[in-house]
Amino acid sequence: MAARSSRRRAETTPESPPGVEINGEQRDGAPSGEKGMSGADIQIAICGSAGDGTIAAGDILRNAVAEAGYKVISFDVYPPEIRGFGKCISRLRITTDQAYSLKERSDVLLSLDDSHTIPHVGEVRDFGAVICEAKPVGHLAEGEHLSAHILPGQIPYSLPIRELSEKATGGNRSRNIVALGYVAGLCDLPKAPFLRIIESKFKKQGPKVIANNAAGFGAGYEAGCQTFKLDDVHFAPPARALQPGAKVTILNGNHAVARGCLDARLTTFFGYPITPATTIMERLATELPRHGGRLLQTEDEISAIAAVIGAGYAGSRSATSTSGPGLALMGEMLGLGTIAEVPAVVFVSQRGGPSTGMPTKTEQSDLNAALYGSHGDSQRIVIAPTNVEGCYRCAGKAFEMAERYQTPVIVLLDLYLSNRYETVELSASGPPFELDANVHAKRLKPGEVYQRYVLTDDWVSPRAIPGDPGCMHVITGLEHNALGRPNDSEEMHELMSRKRHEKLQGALRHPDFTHVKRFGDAGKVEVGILAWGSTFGECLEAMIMARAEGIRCSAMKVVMLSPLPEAEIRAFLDDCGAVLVPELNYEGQFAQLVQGRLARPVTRLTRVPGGPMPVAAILAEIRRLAGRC
Amino acid sequence: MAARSSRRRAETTPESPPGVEINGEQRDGAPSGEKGMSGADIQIAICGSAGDGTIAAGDILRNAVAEAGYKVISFDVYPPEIRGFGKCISRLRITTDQAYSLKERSDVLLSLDDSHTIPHVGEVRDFGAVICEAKPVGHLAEGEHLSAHILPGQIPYSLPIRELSEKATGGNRSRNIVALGYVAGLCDLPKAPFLRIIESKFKKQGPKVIANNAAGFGAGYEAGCQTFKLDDVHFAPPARALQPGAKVTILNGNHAVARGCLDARLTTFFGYPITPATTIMERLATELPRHGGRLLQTEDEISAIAAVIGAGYAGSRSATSTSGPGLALMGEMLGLGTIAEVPAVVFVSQRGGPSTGMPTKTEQSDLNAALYGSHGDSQRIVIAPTNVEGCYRCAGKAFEMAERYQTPVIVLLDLYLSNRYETVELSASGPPFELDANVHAKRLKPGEVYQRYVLTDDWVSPRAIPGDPGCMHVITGLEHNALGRPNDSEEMHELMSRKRHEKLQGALRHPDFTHVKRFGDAGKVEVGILAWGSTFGECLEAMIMARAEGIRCSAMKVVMLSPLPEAEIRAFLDDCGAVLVPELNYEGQFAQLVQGRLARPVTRLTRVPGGPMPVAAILAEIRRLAGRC
Amino acid sequence: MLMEKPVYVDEKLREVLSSGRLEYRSKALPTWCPGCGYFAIVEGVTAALNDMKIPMDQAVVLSGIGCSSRFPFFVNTYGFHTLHGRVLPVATGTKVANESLMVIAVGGDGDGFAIGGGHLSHAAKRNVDITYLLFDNGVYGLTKGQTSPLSAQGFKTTTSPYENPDQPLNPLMMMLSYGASWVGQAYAGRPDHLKEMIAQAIAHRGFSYLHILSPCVTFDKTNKTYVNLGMIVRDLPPNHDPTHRMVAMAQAEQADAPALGLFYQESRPTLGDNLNSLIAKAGGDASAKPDRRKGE
Amino acid sequence: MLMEKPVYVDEKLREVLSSGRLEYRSKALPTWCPGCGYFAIVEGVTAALNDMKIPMDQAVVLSGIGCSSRFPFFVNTYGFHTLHGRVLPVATGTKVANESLMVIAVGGDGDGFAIGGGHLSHAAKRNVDITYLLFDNGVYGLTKGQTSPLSAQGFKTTTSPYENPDQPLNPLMMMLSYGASWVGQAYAGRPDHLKEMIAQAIAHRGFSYLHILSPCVTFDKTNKTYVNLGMIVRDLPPNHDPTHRMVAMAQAEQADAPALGLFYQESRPTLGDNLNSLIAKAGGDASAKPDRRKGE
Ligand SMILES: Cc1ncc(C[n+]2csc(CCOP(=O)(O)OP(=O)(O)O)c2C)c(N)n1
Ligand SMILES: Cc1ncc(C[n+]2csc(CCOP(=O)(O)OP(=O)(O)O)c2C)c(N)n1
Ligand code: SF4
Ligand code: SF4
Ligand SMILES: [Mg+2]
Ligand SMILES: [Mg+2]
Repeated sequence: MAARSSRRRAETTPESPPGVEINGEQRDGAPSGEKGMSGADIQIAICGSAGDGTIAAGDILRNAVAEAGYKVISFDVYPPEIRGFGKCISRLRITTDQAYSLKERSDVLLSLDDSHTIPHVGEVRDFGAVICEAKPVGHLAEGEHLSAHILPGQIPYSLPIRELSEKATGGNRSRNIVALGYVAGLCDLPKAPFLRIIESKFKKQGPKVIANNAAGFGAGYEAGCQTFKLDDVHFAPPARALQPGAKVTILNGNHAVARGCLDARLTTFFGYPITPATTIMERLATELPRHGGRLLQTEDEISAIAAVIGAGYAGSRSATSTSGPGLALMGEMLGLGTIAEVPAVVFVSQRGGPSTGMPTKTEQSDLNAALYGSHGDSQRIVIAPTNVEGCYRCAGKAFEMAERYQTPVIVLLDLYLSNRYETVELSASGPPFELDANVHAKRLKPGEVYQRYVLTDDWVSPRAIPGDPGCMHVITGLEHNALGRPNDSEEMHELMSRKRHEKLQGALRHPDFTHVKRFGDAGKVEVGILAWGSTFGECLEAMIMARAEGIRCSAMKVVMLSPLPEAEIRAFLDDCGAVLVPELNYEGQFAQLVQGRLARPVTRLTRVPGGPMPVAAILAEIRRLAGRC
Repeated sequence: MAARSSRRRAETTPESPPGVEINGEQRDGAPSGEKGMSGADIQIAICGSAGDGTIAAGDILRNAVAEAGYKVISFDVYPPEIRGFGKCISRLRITTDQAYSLKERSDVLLSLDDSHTIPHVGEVRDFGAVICEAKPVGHLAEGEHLSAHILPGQIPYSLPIRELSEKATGGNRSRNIVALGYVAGLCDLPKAPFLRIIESKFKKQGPKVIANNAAGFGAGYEAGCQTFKLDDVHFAPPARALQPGAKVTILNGNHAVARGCLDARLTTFFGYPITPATTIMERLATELPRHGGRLLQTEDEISAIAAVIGAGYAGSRSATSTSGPGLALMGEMLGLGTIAEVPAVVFVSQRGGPSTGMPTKTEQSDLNAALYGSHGDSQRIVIAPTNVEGCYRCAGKAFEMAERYQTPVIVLLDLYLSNRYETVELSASGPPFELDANVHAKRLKPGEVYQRYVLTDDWVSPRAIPGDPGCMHVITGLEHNALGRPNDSEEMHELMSRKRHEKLQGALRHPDFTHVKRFGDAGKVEVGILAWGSTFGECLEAMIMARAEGIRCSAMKVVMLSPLPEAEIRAFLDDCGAVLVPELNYEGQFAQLVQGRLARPVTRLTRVPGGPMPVAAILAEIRRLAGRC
Repeated sequence: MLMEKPVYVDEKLREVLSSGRLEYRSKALPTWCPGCGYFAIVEGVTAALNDMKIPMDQAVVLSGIGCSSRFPFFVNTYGFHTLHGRVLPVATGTKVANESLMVIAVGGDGDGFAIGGGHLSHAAKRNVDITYLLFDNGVYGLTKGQTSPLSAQGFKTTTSPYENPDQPLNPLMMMLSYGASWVGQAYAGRPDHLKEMIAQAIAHRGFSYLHILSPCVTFDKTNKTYVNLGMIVRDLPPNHDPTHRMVAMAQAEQADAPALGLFYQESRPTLGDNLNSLIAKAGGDASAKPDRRKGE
Repeated sequence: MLMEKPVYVDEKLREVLSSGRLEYRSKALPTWCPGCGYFAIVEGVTAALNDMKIPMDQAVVLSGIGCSSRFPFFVNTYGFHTLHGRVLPVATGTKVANESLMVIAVGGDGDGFAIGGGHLSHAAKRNVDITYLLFDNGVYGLTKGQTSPLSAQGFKTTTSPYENPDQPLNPLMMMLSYGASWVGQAYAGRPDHLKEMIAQAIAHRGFSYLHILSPCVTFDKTNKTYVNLGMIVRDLPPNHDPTHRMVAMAQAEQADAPALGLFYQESRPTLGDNLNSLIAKAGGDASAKPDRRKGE
């Protein structure tokens, strides 16, 4: 079943010990922000039902190639039902240099269940490989076998998977492993990393299961090696060696968030399950107590954010995670955090909306709710990573910002980023986060009264917490004066509204954080792409293609969404003949934000497919805007 | 106490029977949209504590002058505490033609408590009248008597209020009435309407109380008549007679909403108390059962909107009322209404935010929450009346729209509009609302399956409700197909997202509704004012003043905020040299919306004083934009 | 009652086909895992509706979110799959809007006692005339196996991997303390009794709360399994007097030996009765419904 | 207990001034109406804190929104005036963050049993080690007199102008059914007993629920008045055994003759204990608190 295998996977993902630094702020940190796709670049898709071990095969493949030194980006698609025989697809793009997104076309498609796979044959490129069972059980009507659906130009490989499995292991429970071995052999991948991963993955099930799976893998591998191979299915050897002391690990976005939290020394977590955010809490439920922290599953999302605010008030680094429906419920309490100036971190992994919507599909439609989902002038910080490493970074930085600016911080992910796996390089030095909570520790002079909201140069007031000697004060959701006493005079409300607004501007200069970043051509360009969140990977791919076609083009990612780095974006707009804003929602929420702030027109590219933005759609728009069509 | 006197007032406001039409769509309906302030225009402020009967005196004055045929706009300021001896001010502007807002300067200030009144002396204009007790009880230190604070140019009147009261009534409980009589006499107002209102107001307390108050009023009136009067305190006789059959009534915004609901045949109401929306529910708690309807106070706002959605699903015209904090809690359920396409009406009276904020102060800072306060692409209709008559109109029209476009509709008011009284003219013909719920009543052919979300030309699907024979179907917050069955395919989600978006566009042409309206100079102007909600009155006043100074100027009110009438606004922008957007919030939420949609710059004028936008501030900006300073 | 007498498949099939209750099943196939206790509940509800001859277009089945809450899609009545935790207030609105509808609310233990917990006492106290069927599998099914407020102490789940240290809530005591006017318990593994209880709950005028123990075969292999529940459920004592709240409380207190049957029942005015009497006091006409239909 | 012996004002004043408990009063003057029962509660809390010698900077008083919830402004401890209905989850977060703080949550009947009702059972069941003082005036005070879930049947308010047709909830039965580990009741008109109960509630290790009957002199002239309550409150029977839940339930059932005193008390691990034991199971170090203070 999807559920159980996903949990099992979570437990066995190899991980370095916490406290290890991830190298470089963003993998795309080169000055030009871009590199050629030299070396290997192959995408493998495995399709079947959860009962076929589809996701498990993808998981082994992902980990083995990472161990072998390749870079991976991968994303699994699950059925929406609990019941475990719906269609699963695991797609992996394996490269020498880290890629930014999956490719639209796969190079290899492995079928573990032809009926599920048939509709996907079209995604294999010309001269790509389509691999299926040579000897299906029972009689298949015409058209039910995959081979009948392979397109001209695609290369069919068929293999007696079941037979090999039975021969090697005495049963057919290892069909997925046999087939995986075949793919590995066909692609000339080294065998050893696979065997290591198989061993660790099946350790709990004992030596017999390990041996069986190893034998199955071996049988498949051999068959693969012996097959006549087309050149372009081969892998080049990994181009880059790891930094000394560095360690490569594979994480998905949610795991990276959990790791970021732990490395930033989260001490309390309160949450309520909801797809696709649940795995953040699940990971922390295991890990946080190991680090001496406390996690509580609350009765709902309102209590979760309320407890985070209560814990933040008491000086704890605290967070919660949720998706759109939970975020909608948190609006009122987040507003309290804003006015009472309490730090809080909320990880929101978006899914298809509105309402319950499409819980197992991705979307970027909760930006409005993140920015504006509380009543009143309730400014807060909103940041959105664009890749898995960014999830780690943003998670840790969110705590810094929440405490430094004394405000709720929302970190916006989406299902595509939460569940997408990428190789991440870890260095051996400490975590790149400031651990100082920046609370007030000054002793009061005799007779001095502590002023919680005293006005200062940067509009941030020194914060005392319960237990601090003599600093007793009351915080409140009512408008108040410097002491925290209710005060609704015109002057006080104008002043305190200003304080809450101004202090957040500091976040635009928050140190060691990439607020925005431009890639591609420098200076004047024909087309600029302005994007946020998980979709930025597809934008980069499209930009690279457009440049290859001779279009002057660059792309800017905006990680800091509130407060918005207006100056940087305006400068970018000044450089661009036209500006394209691709995002996964219907009305163009980010475009609306940018236009609203800058009063400058951008071109919206909005799609709600439930999956990633098609690179082709971005490219088509770039061409159109550059007048090349 | 503020509370009790406010309830008493509610009970005695004279009202015509339900089902009476209000004359003309908007009082500012003349083609030019503007009229000269010919005839009377006088503003009276009464200041004291709730214990002094301040609000009660204002209430009698308001009703009496309306009965005498004048137009009134008035707004009371209460203390934030429950405990009833804080400062109260009742301000009334009495005119021949309906005014758009209060004036910054009052013509007459009546003090019932000098310590409360002293800080307000400055608001009286030059040669305005300041009236106070001539013979205060006990010894007053220097500076404690109002007369010591009167400014040069203001005209002091002092009167032995207490003495007169004791003489006329044998006690001093009628001090407020005596003083009111004095004001009426001073201003040459007719006596009879006051006596009628006093009679009806004190009817419950028996003939003795009526007689006492009448005597007190008479004594004050006589004293007023005998006082030497400055010319400009006089009232001109009412300039306009009522239409035949029409009836003038005085309503505040919340009462007008309740009346609109009743006239639109609301059948169920679910709500939770919150300032300043509570009086809508309180009024309906009395009235709705009289009309055969059902009102339930729920356990919280989530249940209130949930029950409205449940009732709307069952075919009931249903509504709730709340303020910002409640709206923040309703976001998730409103999103369900959007995707399941269930009609629902939510009246939101805004107050100072964020969070609990300033519950007894006004603000326009919940626009963002109204537009965007749900996760996902959850479009809905948002409308905002600009005056009391508009409250009535929008309330009734909200039900039409909710049912016609099958969606939640938010009607945005604010404290200043909810609590502000205006004279409203009622005609004798029926209520101007469509009562047809527009539900599906077609019988299915044998074998035909009812498709709840079938696609149609206007994207609105015929709606069946439980109990309809044979039309069984399930509605859901999940993405679904035409039958309502869960379906999260790419095509279906793109299609249904489009359906939900497109059908709302129909609301931009909704019949008999003023979506936007332009006032002042036609054609090209130097400065245009674009505004929404209660602030529009101040904008009109400022526009009139600017035109009087020779600045070409016009003002557009936007009643329909979502979907936004972009074409009309763009055309207006085309005509304006500069566009000013005054609103009562810190960041300029409406300006952000307009810029976001049109990508055209506007000038923000944002203030959060907790009270109305100062006309002088708008005028100053107009002058600046017109280059006149 | 504990032992169902065995039936032969074709005999059963004939009975089912001729019973008419299949008309109450929608054409949608349940999305539940094979073996899930919920199949028995959909059986029970359709059978009860059929036995009671309730017209399908007069019935509304509403739910929250969860595996259990997929329920409305599988019955051929009007239905509303609402939000997680909000079925009771939505159902209240539906019933207030149209008293003549037969309203059933369904949901899971998380839906009802975690996020929806704030609505329980109010629906019960107001005596809204609806039937609430709570599917208690002691776990969050749809989100793949987290702890619920009714999870057993010591249960290991993805969110309590070391163990659930908390004692579960006692739903029956709670509903009794709220003043629910009908409180009963059934078990998905005893389908005939379940159907019987569903019918009784529907027949009761006022708020009926039926707690249904049901195994989640996918995420709970230790506590609420068929085997486990089969061993620990018992019948209420034969002399149980359902008119005494404290007697019912005492039975409910023994949460580790769940008793099946009707714990408590009382008759008092429903919310609908009360709202009608307010209309009468106000001098309004409760029956006056504006006709708001467009003619064809 | 019913009759307090009369005291002379200056004698009382001398006692108050020398007691030291004024230090626990903040400088802010309560905004309540003269005669409101809440004055007695602030007296009771400050006196109890003083008697128990609880350091002011180790105490946190949190509240929701309502007249009652203005409370934190009037005591000289750390305080948090949160949101309507949310005091319990916020207080839970504060306590989990720092076990060594003494945490008191206060709020009104609407705050606790209407909008906040969903949190009650969970705070009780988890046995969060905080004290919850519920001020029951049977009405919404701050919003000027609407019906609350604890309003008497028949009560006329601005939102039930014809009468409240609903029976009130029974808060004590509810808290007992949730598994609250300390449940008691007091009355603002009996200040000495009130103070005594507050002290006991604070001293209890685990979740203590103290229900405090208190008149709203402004919006309730009929039900919970001093006169009325003075006549109907009674003491728990002298032989009342607070270790038996069902005995406590039976006492709580008689809601129209409210009994004052300790209904029930049990000792079981607190949420803090449980979270610490999870850390132990996971091999973590519960005492390891990262020092996150900037040096001066
Ligand atoms: C506001 C919100 N929070 C969380 C979720 C995610 N969610 C869906 S179902 C569910 C719990 C299901 O458990 P239960 O109610 O016991 O039903 P079961 O699946 O066990 O039948 C959760 C947490 C949601 N849909 N909405
Ligand atoms: C979300 C939200 N809804 C409504 C309100 C308005 N409100 C403030 S206090 C209150 C009720 C007060 O009653 P109670 O809790 O009994 O306290 P009391 O004033 O009687 O002490 C309400 C409805 C609010 N502040 N926030
Ligand atoms: S996950 Fe559990 S509750 Fe859900 S359908 Fe499967 S067995 Fe039933
Ligand atoms: S309104 Fe009632 S509860 Fe509030 S302060 Fe006044 S008397 Fe007390
Ligand atoms: Mg469950
Ligand atoms: Mg109260």
